[in-house]
Amino acid sequence: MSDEMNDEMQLIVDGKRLDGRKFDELREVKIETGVLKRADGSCYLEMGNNKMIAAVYGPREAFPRHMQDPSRAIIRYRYSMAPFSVDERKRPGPDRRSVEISKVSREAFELVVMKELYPRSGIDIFVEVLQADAGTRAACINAASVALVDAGIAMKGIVTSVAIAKVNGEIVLDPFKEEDNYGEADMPFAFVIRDGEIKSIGLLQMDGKLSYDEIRKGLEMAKKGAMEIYRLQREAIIRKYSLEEVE
Amino acid sequence: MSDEMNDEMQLIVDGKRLDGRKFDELREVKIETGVLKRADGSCYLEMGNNKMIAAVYGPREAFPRHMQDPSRAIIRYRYSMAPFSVDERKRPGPDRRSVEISKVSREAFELVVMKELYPRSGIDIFVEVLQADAGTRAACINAASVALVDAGIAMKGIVTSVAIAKVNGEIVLDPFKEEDNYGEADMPFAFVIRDGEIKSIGLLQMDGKLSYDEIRKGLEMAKKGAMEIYRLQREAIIRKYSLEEVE
Amino acid sequence: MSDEMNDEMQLIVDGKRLDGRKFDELREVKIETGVLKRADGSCYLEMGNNKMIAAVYGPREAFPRHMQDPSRAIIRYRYSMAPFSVDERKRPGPDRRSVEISKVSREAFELVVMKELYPRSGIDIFVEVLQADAGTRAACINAASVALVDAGIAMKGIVTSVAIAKVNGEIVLDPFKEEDNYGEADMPFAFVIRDGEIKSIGLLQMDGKLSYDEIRKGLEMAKKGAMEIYRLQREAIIRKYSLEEVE
Amino acid sequence: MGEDILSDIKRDYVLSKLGEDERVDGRKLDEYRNIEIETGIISKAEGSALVRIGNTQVVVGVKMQPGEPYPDTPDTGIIITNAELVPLASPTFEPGPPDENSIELARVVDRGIRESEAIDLKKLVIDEGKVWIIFIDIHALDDDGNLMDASSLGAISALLTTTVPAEKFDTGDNYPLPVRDLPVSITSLVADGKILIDPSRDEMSIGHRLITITSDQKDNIVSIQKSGSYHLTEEKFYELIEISLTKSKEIRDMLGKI
Amino acid sequence: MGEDILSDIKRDYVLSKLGEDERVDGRKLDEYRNIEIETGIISKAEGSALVRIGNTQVVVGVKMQPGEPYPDTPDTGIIITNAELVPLASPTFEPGPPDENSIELARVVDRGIRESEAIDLKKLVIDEGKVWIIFIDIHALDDDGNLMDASSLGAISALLTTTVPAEKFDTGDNYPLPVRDLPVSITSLVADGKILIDPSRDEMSIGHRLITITSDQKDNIVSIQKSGSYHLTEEKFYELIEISLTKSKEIRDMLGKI
Amino acid sequence: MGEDILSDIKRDYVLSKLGEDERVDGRKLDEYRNIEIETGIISKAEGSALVRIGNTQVVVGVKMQPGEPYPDTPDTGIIITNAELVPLASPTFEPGPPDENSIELARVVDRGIRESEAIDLKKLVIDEGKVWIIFIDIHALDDDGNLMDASSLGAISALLTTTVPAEKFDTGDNYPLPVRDLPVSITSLVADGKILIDPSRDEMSIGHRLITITSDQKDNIVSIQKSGSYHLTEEKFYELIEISLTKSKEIRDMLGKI
Repeated sequence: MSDEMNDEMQLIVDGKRLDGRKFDELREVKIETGVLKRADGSCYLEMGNNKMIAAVYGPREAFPRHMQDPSRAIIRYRYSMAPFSVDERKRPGPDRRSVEISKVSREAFELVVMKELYPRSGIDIFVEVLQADAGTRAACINAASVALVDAGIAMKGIVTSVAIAKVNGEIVLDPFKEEDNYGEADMPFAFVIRDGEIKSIGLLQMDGKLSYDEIRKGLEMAKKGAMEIYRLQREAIIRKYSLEEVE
Repeated sequence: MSDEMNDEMQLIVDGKRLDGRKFDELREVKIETGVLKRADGSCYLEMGNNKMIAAVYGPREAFPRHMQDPSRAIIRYRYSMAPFSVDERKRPGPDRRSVEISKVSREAFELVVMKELYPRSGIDIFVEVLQADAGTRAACINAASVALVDAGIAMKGIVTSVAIAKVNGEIVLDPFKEEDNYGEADMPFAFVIRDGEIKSIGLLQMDGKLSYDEIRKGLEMAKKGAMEIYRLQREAIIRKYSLEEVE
Repeated sequence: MSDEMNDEMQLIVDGKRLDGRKFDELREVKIETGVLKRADGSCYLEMGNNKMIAAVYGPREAFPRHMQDPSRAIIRYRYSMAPFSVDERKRPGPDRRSVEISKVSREAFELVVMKELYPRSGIDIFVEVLQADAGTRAACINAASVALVDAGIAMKGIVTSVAIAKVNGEIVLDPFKEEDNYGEADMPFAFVIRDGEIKSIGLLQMDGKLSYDEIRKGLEMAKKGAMEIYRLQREAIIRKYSLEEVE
Repeated sequence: MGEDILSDIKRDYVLSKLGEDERVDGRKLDEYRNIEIETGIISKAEGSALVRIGNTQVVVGVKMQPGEPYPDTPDTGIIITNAELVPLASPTFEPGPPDENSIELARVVDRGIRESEAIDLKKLVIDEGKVWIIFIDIHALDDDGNLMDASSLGAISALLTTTVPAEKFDTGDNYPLPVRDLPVSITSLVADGKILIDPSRDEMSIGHRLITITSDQKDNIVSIQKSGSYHLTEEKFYELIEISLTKSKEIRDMLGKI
Repeated sequence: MGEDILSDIKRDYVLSKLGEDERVDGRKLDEYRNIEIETGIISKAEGSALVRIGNTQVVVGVKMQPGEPYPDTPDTGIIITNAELVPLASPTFEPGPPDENSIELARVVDRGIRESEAIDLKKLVIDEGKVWIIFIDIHALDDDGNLMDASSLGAISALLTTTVPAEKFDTGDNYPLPVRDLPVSITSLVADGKILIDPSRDEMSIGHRLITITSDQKDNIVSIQKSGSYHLTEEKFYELIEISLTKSKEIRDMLGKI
Repeated sequence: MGEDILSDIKRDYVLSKLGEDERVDGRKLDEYRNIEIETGIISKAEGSALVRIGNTQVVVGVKMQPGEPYPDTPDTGIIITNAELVPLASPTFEPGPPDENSIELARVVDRGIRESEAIDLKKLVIDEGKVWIIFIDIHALDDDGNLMDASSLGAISALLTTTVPAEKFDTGDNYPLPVRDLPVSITSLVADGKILIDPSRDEMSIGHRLITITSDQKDNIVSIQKSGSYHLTEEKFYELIEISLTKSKEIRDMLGKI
């Protein structure tokens, strides 16, 4: 995030974004549930050019033993980028950025997973970014939410995530790579959604420069965007269960 | 292994190899048993310019505890090259190659060690390459076999290893450095030998280019070579025990 | 330590050292006890341009469990340099030098801490070098001694440390950076002091070139210096307890 | 065991006081602890500061050296921010490589400096292919709560007193590092419908429910980090921004006097 | 515990079927599962492929960048093959640095590509002291058995669709990576005197008793790896080579259509 | 368990003999075990030596390669000393990165070589910005006590037989590495008011109470390392220096014959 090059980088042309979207328009989102056999739950998700797969294992015995909590499940969340997912090959293994993303994402899921139902156990959420195009932490969270449902983990709500950005002075929803690189601010949200309504903010980060009013505007836009994604998450889940003729 | 330079590299001259050997001739092998005091069993082995020492510790309590198997011994095998063993100084510590060699070598020894006699225990085989000149994995296995006998570990057979190579279109036994570097193929074998006879192949790898017929020819040559090495292994063991006036 | 540049580097001028000290004169030492809230004991110490903070935690449950000793406390000692403590930024984390210093320092403290009073427990001594100017291992030990007293750990004595050096052929006490870099020898001592008297040498290292006689002279000088530091350690402890109106 | 019971009692006490809008150390909900800043304490460093917030203590050192720019930004200097939660500072910190908490700490401090554009990285080019690298090393000494703000304050204070060591590297005369903004982080604990600014360690017993909001001198928000697993409502969020903007101005005044 | 009993039952079932020359999924002993190959799925990569063998799924991405050659081979490009058995793909994979299984996987795939001379490394020289480095990254997604063949197939498929990114690095026009051979790995499970080609995860319950034989389009064997602790007889070995040569031809035909 | 009892018995036995100024292997208190030195055993190394002190065995290999000098000492070569306590050598050594014992071993050996100025590092400059790096790699084979002296002896013996591989790196003709001093380490066990020179593993059962004193051929002490947690008195210290100076001369004579 840097606004050093704002003046030179024209990201809004004739009131439209470079990829033709309106300011409050999401990229195309594709969600498919149950794509992996070994995992207890899984989800493949595309969000624009982002491609990610989430897998959920658990509840299973937490290991090593001394990590077990006798009163609730331990949740692990691992955000990981494939070496080929970005322009410049990324060295395998976690870097500082992915450690931070994993931490704040895990904190969001700890709000909804009914951990006390699974004492001594571990619930592991692994998300692999196969292709990255800005907004990967949000897209991974959205995939992980669906994978958790697919795994049958009891939850008090669903987590849905989307970012807003400031680009050429305008607040826009769900920035793509160029907007992220040359925009003036980036603010990812994850919301806890229950009974079809946003109950709270579970994840919130920001970097760049935003005024108080821009933040308000951004949050409203993000809520709207999250509800759209929530509907797609729901559809993906229902689609799988109808295919399986469960309901 | 690469045959890019075959045309240029003359490795067979007048039907003889560069070091004067015949195609099916081993390098000189020297084996000495019980060369270390601390180890439960040990062996120093030379095979041409290769020099290696093997030590066996065990059966002893496996550590850490959670690694113990209540019904059998855990075998560890560590192939390791001294930093000064090769032309270009090797950084200390295991690299990917030595991890792979350790794995396939361990798998061979698991076939003969009577693990079920030593529940909860660990049998550790450590082999240090002091000087390397092609065929180190085979030479290490041969040394480790003798060290296991020296340690008094119950075994259903002995493991004996040798490689064959293709060099200037010819199949040769026990390639040395130049043949390994500029030859067309390398195929290390380890055989399980019981009652003086080869019972099975315990380790088998190959890289390069070999036809089906060349592989057959190579395997026959390797079996012959292995039997020769086996006799030397046996002699070394007997020599030590006669010196100790055990028999 | 290197005497390659002795001839060129004039470190003694008119019988005085570059910083104006006499040969057997310590740098200024400042000691303050109880400077940290979280630690069970702590000490801030300056010795010339050296600045260090020591913290003691314990006796507390040793972790991991299998490290516990049922009959006595386990002592850990961690000497650590802040990245900004030296001219060239130091990479964070322990290097070989600090591992060695931590080892020999720990061995000195194991002589005085009454470990058998604290079975199964751990006593952790952490010292951070905030600014380094030669003699950091000695200064850290001096700070750690005071922090141990501040933590109320039972001890059979106190450890007090100082180095001597050979500089332009002269034996000097408590060398500073230039004397350490360009001197001919460096010899750090840590003494065990009980009932106001030096009982033994607890830590001893040397590198450079010293004759037998120079070593004798250095040891005498070091003992004198250590007793001076010991008095300052004592004063710092008394000062704190009088402030606290304990006595 | 004993530890847990103590922690429960502490938690109950903090919460019961909080029920009456009081804090265990007598502060008002929006009252910051006393702040002390000492600069220039490490003469080996190009810039340094010791910050105390109540009993919390952090040293930040700035070192600079010439190096190669990143290939994709050849004409900008480099900031590398690193935090060491050394085991000296808390019974819960262990020796070893940085864990997620120290990584988060370093990254949030870094974003405050970077996004406020406090340092003009374009001015840190020495030559073609050669720029200044600024290492900001955060060294926690005593964690009595809110290491985050102490670290941010330490970082900008150290930068404010940094001298570019040009002479040492034969690139001209030394000069003060130009700092053109003063980002200030305000961390709050959000619990029980209340906002506790600058939470102390004791107050953290009611849960790691933090948010850090960093603003620049033009009242832009330059960085936000929600840290911890808790539900944040929209209303609280807006309230937090307002409080943070107000408080940061007071602290920025202190920085102006360095 | 429960896990073990289930595994015993599964093992007995696989073995009892095997006694009648049948496999639990209805396949014949020498029958491969259904193979699907999708290429070009990662536009950020220079080449990529998703390979499915039954339920086993692997993604392979190829990235290229200029770099220095190894000192002893100044006139040849470099292939670096890496495999990540990410914990997503199996309940038994743990996060962390590569273990012996992922190292073996990467090295066997690497040898297949390298020894078949599928890529002419001499053609990857850019300038004196500057060659192309090809990173082949194998990313396991779902391990339902035989990751080895899926990875090998993914690697050659990704290479077949790789564009050398010369423009990105200002070294001329982009061009397709020349691939001059099609190495194919065939992995079999050897147990109870039988050879089970392309073993599934369920079949692995009778033991890790594998052999991978890779051949080129001229029927040369270019790589063999016996993996697992079991006695291999000479007769079985020869039988395995014959089966592998036959099967690899069928699969190579699929590659020809990419 | 059994291990501990055995160790207690051994300890008591060593101590009871010591009470009568005797050692368990029949040596006198100031008697060194038999020393054997074989040089040139590793032809791949520029220099090498196998040293046996009784049953203790260490191999030291010296490798040399051109490299960049340290920025602060542009006109001096580099010595890097590394010790591997490989698990082959003792039941208590575990695979893994160097621990504090192997680090101490390497550093003490290094200081003996370095401080005696046995190698004139100024003579190891090849060109501006290019110097010889000497890698001294210590490889313990069998630890029957006093690895320290065996390693020091191995290092100087290997250096004495080192050929600078100038031809291999196209920097002129090969030549013997000039060695201008012969540092010798003497390690003693200090216990029960006695000094046991060259302690064996059995004797170590009475405690890790060691001191290593290294001297050069002009009777300068060049390195001292007290290792282990024990009280050292002044008198013993002086006695140790005297013994070490005497013993080192005998051993240095052996080195002269290499």
